[in-house]
Amino acid sequence: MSFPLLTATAVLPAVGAVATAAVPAARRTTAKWLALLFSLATLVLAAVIAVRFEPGGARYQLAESHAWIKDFGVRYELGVDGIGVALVALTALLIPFVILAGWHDADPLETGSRRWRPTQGFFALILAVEAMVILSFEATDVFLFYIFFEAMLIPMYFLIGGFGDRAHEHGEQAAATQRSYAAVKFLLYNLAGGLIMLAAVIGLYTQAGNFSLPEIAQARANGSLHLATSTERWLFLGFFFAFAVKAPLWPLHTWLPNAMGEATAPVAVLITAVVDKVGTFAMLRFCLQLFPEASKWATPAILVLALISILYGALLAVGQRDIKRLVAYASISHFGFIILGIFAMTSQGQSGATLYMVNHGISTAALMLVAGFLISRRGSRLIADYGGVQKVAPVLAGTFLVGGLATLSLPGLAPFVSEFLVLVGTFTRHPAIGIIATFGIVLAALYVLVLYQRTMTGPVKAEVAKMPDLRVRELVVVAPLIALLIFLGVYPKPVTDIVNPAVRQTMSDVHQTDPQPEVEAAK
Amino acid sequence: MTTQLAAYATSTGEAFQFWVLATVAVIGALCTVFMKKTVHSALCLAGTMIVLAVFYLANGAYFLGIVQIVVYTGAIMMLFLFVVMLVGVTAADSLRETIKGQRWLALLCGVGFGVLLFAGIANASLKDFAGLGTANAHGNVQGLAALIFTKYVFAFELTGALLITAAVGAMVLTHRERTERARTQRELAEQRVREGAQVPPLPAPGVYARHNAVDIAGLLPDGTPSELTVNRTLRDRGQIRDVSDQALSDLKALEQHAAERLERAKPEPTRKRTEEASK
Amino acid sequence: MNPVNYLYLSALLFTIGATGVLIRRNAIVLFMCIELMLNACNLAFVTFSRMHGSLDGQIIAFFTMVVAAAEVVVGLAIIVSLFRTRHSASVDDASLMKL
Amino acid sequence: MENLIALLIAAPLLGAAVLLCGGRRLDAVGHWLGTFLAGASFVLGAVLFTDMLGKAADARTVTQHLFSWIPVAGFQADVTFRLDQLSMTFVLLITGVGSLIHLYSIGYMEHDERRRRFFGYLNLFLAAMLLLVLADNYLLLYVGWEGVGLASYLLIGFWQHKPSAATAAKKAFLVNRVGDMGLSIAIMLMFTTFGTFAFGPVLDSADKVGEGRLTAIGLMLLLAACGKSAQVPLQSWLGDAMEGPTPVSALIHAATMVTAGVYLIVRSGAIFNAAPDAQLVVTVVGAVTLLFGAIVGCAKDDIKKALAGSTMSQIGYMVLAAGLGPIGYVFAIMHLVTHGFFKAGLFLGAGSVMHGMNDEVDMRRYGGLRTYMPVTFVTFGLGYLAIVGFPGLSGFFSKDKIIEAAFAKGGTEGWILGGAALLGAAITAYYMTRVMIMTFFGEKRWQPDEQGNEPHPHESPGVMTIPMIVLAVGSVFAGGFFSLGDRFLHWLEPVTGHAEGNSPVSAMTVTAATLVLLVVGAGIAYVQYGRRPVPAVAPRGSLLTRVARRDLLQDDFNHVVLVRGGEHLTRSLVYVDHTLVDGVVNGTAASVGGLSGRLRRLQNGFARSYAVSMFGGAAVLVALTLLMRAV
Repeated sequence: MSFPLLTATAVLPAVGAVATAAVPAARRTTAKWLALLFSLATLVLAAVIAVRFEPGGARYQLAESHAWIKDFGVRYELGVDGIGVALVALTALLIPFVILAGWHDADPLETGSRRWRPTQGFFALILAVEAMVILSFEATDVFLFYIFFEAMLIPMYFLIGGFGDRAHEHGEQAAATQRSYAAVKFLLYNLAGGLIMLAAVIGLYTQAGNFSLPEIAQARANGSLHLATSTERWLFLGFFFAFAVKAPLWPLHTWLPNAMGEATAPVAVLITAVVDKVGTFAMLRFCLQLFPEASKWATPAILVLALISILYGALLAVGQRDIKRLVAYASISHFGFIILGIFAMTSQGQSGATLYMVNHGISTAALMLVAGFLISRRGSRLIADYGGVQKVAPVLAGTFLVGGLATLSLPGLAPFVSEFLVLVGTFTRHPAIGIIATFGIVLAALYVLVLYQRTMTGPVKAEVAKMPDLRVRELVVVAPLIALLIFLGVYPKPVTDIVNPAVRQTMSDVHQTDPQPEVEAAK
Repeated sequence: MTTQLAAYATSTGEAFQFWVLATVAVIGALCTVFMKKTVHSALCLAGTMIVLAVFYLANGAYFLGIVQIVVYTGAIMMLFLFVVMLVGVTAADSLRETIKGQRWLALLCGVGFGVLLFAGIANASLKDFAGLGTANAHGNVQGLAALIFTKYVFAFELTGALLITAAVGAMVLTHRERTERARTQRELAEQRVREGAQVPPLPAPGVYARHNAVDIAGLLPDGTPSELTVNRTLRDRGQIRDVSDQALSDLKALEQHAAERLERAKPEPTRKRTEEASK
Repeated sequence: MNPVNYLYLSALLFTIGATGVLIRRNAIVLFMCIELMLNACNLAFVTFSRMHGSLDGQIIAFFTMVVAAAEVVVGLAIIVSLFRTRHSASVDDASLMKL
Repeated sequence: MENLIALLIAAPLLGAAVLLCGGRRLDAVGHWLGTFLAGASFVLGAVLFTDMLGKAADARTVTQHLFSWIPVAGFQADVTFRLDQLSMTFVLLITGVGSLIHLYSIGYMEHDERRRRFFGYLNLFLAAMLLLVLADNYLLLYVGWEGVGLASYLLIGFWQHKPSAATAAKKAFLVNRVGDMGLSIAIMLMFTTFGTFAFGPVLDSADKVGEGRLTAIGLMLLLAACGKSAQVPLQSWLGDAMEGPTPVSALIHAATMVTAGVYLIVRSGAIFNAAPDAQLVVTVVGAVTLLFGAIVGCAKDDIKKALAGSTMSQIGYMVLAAGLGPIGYVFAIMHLVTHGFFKAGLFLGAGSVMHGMNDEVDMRRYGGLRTYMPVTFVTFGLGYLAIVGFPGLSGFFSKDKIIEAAFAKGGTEGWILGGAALLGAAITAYYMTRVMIMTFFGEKRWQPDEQGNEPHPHESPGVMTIPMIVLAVGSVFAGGFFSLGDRFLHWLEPVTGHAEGNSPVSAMTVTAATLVLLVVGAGIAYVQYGRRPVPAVAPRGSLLTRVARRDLLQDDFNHVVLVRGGEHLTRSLVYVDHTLVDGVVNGTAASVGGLSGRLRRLQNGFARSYAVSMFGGAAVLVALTLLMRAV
């Protein structure tokens, strides 16, 4: 038996979480370095996975399978396809940056307090989230997936509710109130989704007799497991609802602005760039594979909802007064694109959606983390409190602009590739929806540039006049992300090569082929 | 004879006994519930239990009948009485209901439940009566012992454990752990002086030897009672008997009596007036 | 006479006891009412024992007594300690267990 | 040789990367590095040009495949460059004018502490623009297309501390985005129609597709061109873009970037040729814009804005020509090149004037500058003569050809378009004469600036005048050089194709009419501004003047309809999100909370109360048991 690489990738951050939490209260810096070390080691393992993965090989590779709960046929089954590899890599990649960006976010306010250990807790929770997210990307057993899909809410809840921005326009008390509101809202929304999914998981079990995704999918494909039309639709809706809450899709989105607004910037990145990706990933992996017919049945409605998400999120982003909430609504818009790509049922759409997940993770991380650095300097999240930052902190402003340009999908940066693929993929099958979605790129330019103009340009406000530029630690966080954005924008082939075979198989699962061009162009 | 008593057909004697004693038992039960004073309730309950003991005997459960009297009525009810005494034997319970709608709901539930039980018993097919003739053939106690030590031995052991646990539990609940060093008499005295508490011994209670006089407050020179003279437990229970009025009126009557006898004073004007009115 | 009458008596006593539990506030009386209910049950068990001609019913009644004894011991201990702290034996005074 | 194409782009890209990431260490040498790399790119372009001249006319197209960019199933986008005569023309124009303006900027931006960054942006612009014209497929072109938009955004807003500059930059980017939307939809349409969006296959098989589809593609491409080239209805950003430093206005908003739309239309000629309806729309847009820009140019007192109106108008000529099909493509590009020379020269001249006048832009505060700035006066004057179409100079040749071609379109359309073009020529003469007189002639109307500094006009340093002289030479001779023996026609014909139209009026008539109108236009301007003193404060003017000063109310329309409407929309959506979408959720939570508040009263803490419910429950259970047995 070979080395259980997938398990190791998930166990390593989990061990790191325990180790970090166990560090004595006084040794805060040790805890930080320990967490960073473990996240980097996980990144190395993820890189090994990406290298050992053969794009042309079997569908699920590096598979592991052990009996777990024999009575219910629950197995500990892991395996990754191209989409999984991409997202595991994304997660492992982002966590070190999140840790580094949040280096001082959880330092206790009064120095010398020995009993409470917020720092250790903060980094341990981040690593715990990483472990669970990675496992849910790797699980091919529906029940196993469900467990981690739900379990990651717990550390997220504490991260949102326990650690917020130091400063708040209405004072510490109001901050605490809003934070706990956001955390509870996050938890309730996702628990509601998870509960419905649990019902669907059990329903699936009563029909299929086991939880193994490959087995069920194969049985569905060769006809040995036939679901009644209505059963399939209900089960699909049960799964989809949970993923749509997590993703989040309009109108289930309202928890995201609250959560991202109240959490610290690194945690906000964790929410939108890592945890939410599980939702869209699961749509692609579970909804489409397990319920191909129902997926096709629901496609028109989902496309319309995704379209609303795109435009609605973008319009609301324009109307925000709070930097972090603006990014949150922008993310809602982007998730609309991802879902649009998934349910466009074309190779371009689905490859684009997968690529979009990766790119959105990186670009939002870049924008949000720089925004976090900005907020930590001035102590306010309100756009109106800034102005002229470009003059005093040009590097900060420059990185912020690059992050913003990535968010508005400027060609040459990574998100453009994915966004265009999604649009093309949608357009080939649903031209009208594709055209309306294109309005999203204009609105994206609007909210990004308005944000940039109001915060970075214009006369220097008195409060920002002494603002220091990016420090070395912060530059170490941002520079690699920007380099990645440019690299993946110019040369996305390494990722598409890994993703394409998986998308091809998903397309054949739902019995779809790409529409053919009208004329065969002369070569 | 024993076998016959427990046989299927009940004798007329048993029927007579049943109707008389059942009446007593029901009255006892009702009194238990509705008596104001706890002691009365306890006594009524004891009566009901004795009646039940008789019924056990009548039903061929000789061992249980005896146990009912010895253990239940004898020991458990005594325990009740102890507690009643501890809490205050004379404290009367107000029967006024304080929770809104509680009484009506309780009665409704009670009556409904009773009706349902009766209906259930009436509907049950209880035609066949085996009687205890064969079961009690080798003696009731032997029969029970055979069952307890074979079939129910585990349950029996468990009840033993339960009893021990209960005994320990009762000790733990009522025991008050001393959490600090006991203070010496000197320290206590110093503390009293420092706190300005009553330094000399407390005054003695009243000395009217008509009751167990500890619950009668002693009178101050002006004739008002001093609560300090009564034990604090009695004070908390509100069981101080105030005899000051009586003492004062007694005194007044005595003085008047003496005055009349010595013809030093004029007769009371009020009394005279009433006499005139009656005329 | 039909021995079923014993059952009716048992039911009646049980109901009276239950009603007493609901109506009375004094913890001691309340306990007595519970004893009454237990005794009513015992009567039913003994009667059933006679009906079925087996001693199991009496065994159950016996166990009931033991359990009742244990319960009384603990219950009275609780009442005593309650009285110590609250200077009252009314169950309504111990009504802090609410939101 | 074709392997060098990528180097054309790589050189300025390298410059941009080094200058933008290099930090303050490069402040001292940054401008020279940027200029050197732009010049290197030009030299490389010249080398490639001579190489191309050595080949046969129909074998001059070379491509360089770098790598596969986005491969997903049928969607194959490659990074491939294509260098043909059309691209080569642009490469030389961009790198040539670009290098000159780099040189000029060394002087112009001398006192700006962020000069290094400026050169970084300029290099970035060159790279993006070269990518735009060298791309071999529409998607790669799109990258360059947005890249120049980004550079334009950065450069317009270069003086970010001025809110007006930041707003103008944002506006330019946004309006361009609307156009970009058209381009992306066009690419998507191409993909669904042809299964590819590489130039070769798409243009070769355009005739196999139905006209409706091609019209749709053409209109979307036109939308893109409108955005980038400031054509009606997306022209509003160009005037505001003058907030940027003047070299930027010269390079990006006069000579190169704004002509990208013309390039796009000419490049997609095969599509437009097969879609006459789209072509008609293109010509209408061109004609409307050329008049629109000219009228706006007449009313502006800001020298740069007047020139911006002129740019808009001249590009209108080019778009008009491009819309005419094969009879106009070559002339569109020819006018584009000559316009690149003289308009860049004019802008540099304007910059030189501002440089000497404490950055004053109001022409009413100039006057009589010809003696103080002789070189600027001469070069500006030559540019002026070129743009109004003085016989023998560049504009004369290129603009005349377009007017002729417009008449050659034939039918009523031909008359209308030709008439519009002629009218435009007259207005051009008017507003350019006005600029010339107000700036260089008449009495001095100088006024101190806000700090009270009296202007001391002086000639600019050599590093600024040399580019102006070079461009002036180009303005004078380029047209003649191109037209003699139809050199330019033969050069471009293999790529764009060419057809001679049959004009209802002879070439001589058109030329004569143009000259007459030129004299009339210039004469009116002379009467208005040369004979009478120019008031230092603009008079209220006629309704038309006032409307023209406000860009013919385009901005007001945008403001009322789009900005206000958008604000209301977003505000109401924020409200809806807060009260309705969130309200449903919070309402559910509140009602659950309320219900539990009611139920909580049952939890009154009285043990007896709980006992009642327990007892009642037991009763119900007994009842149920009995009922079940009864049933």
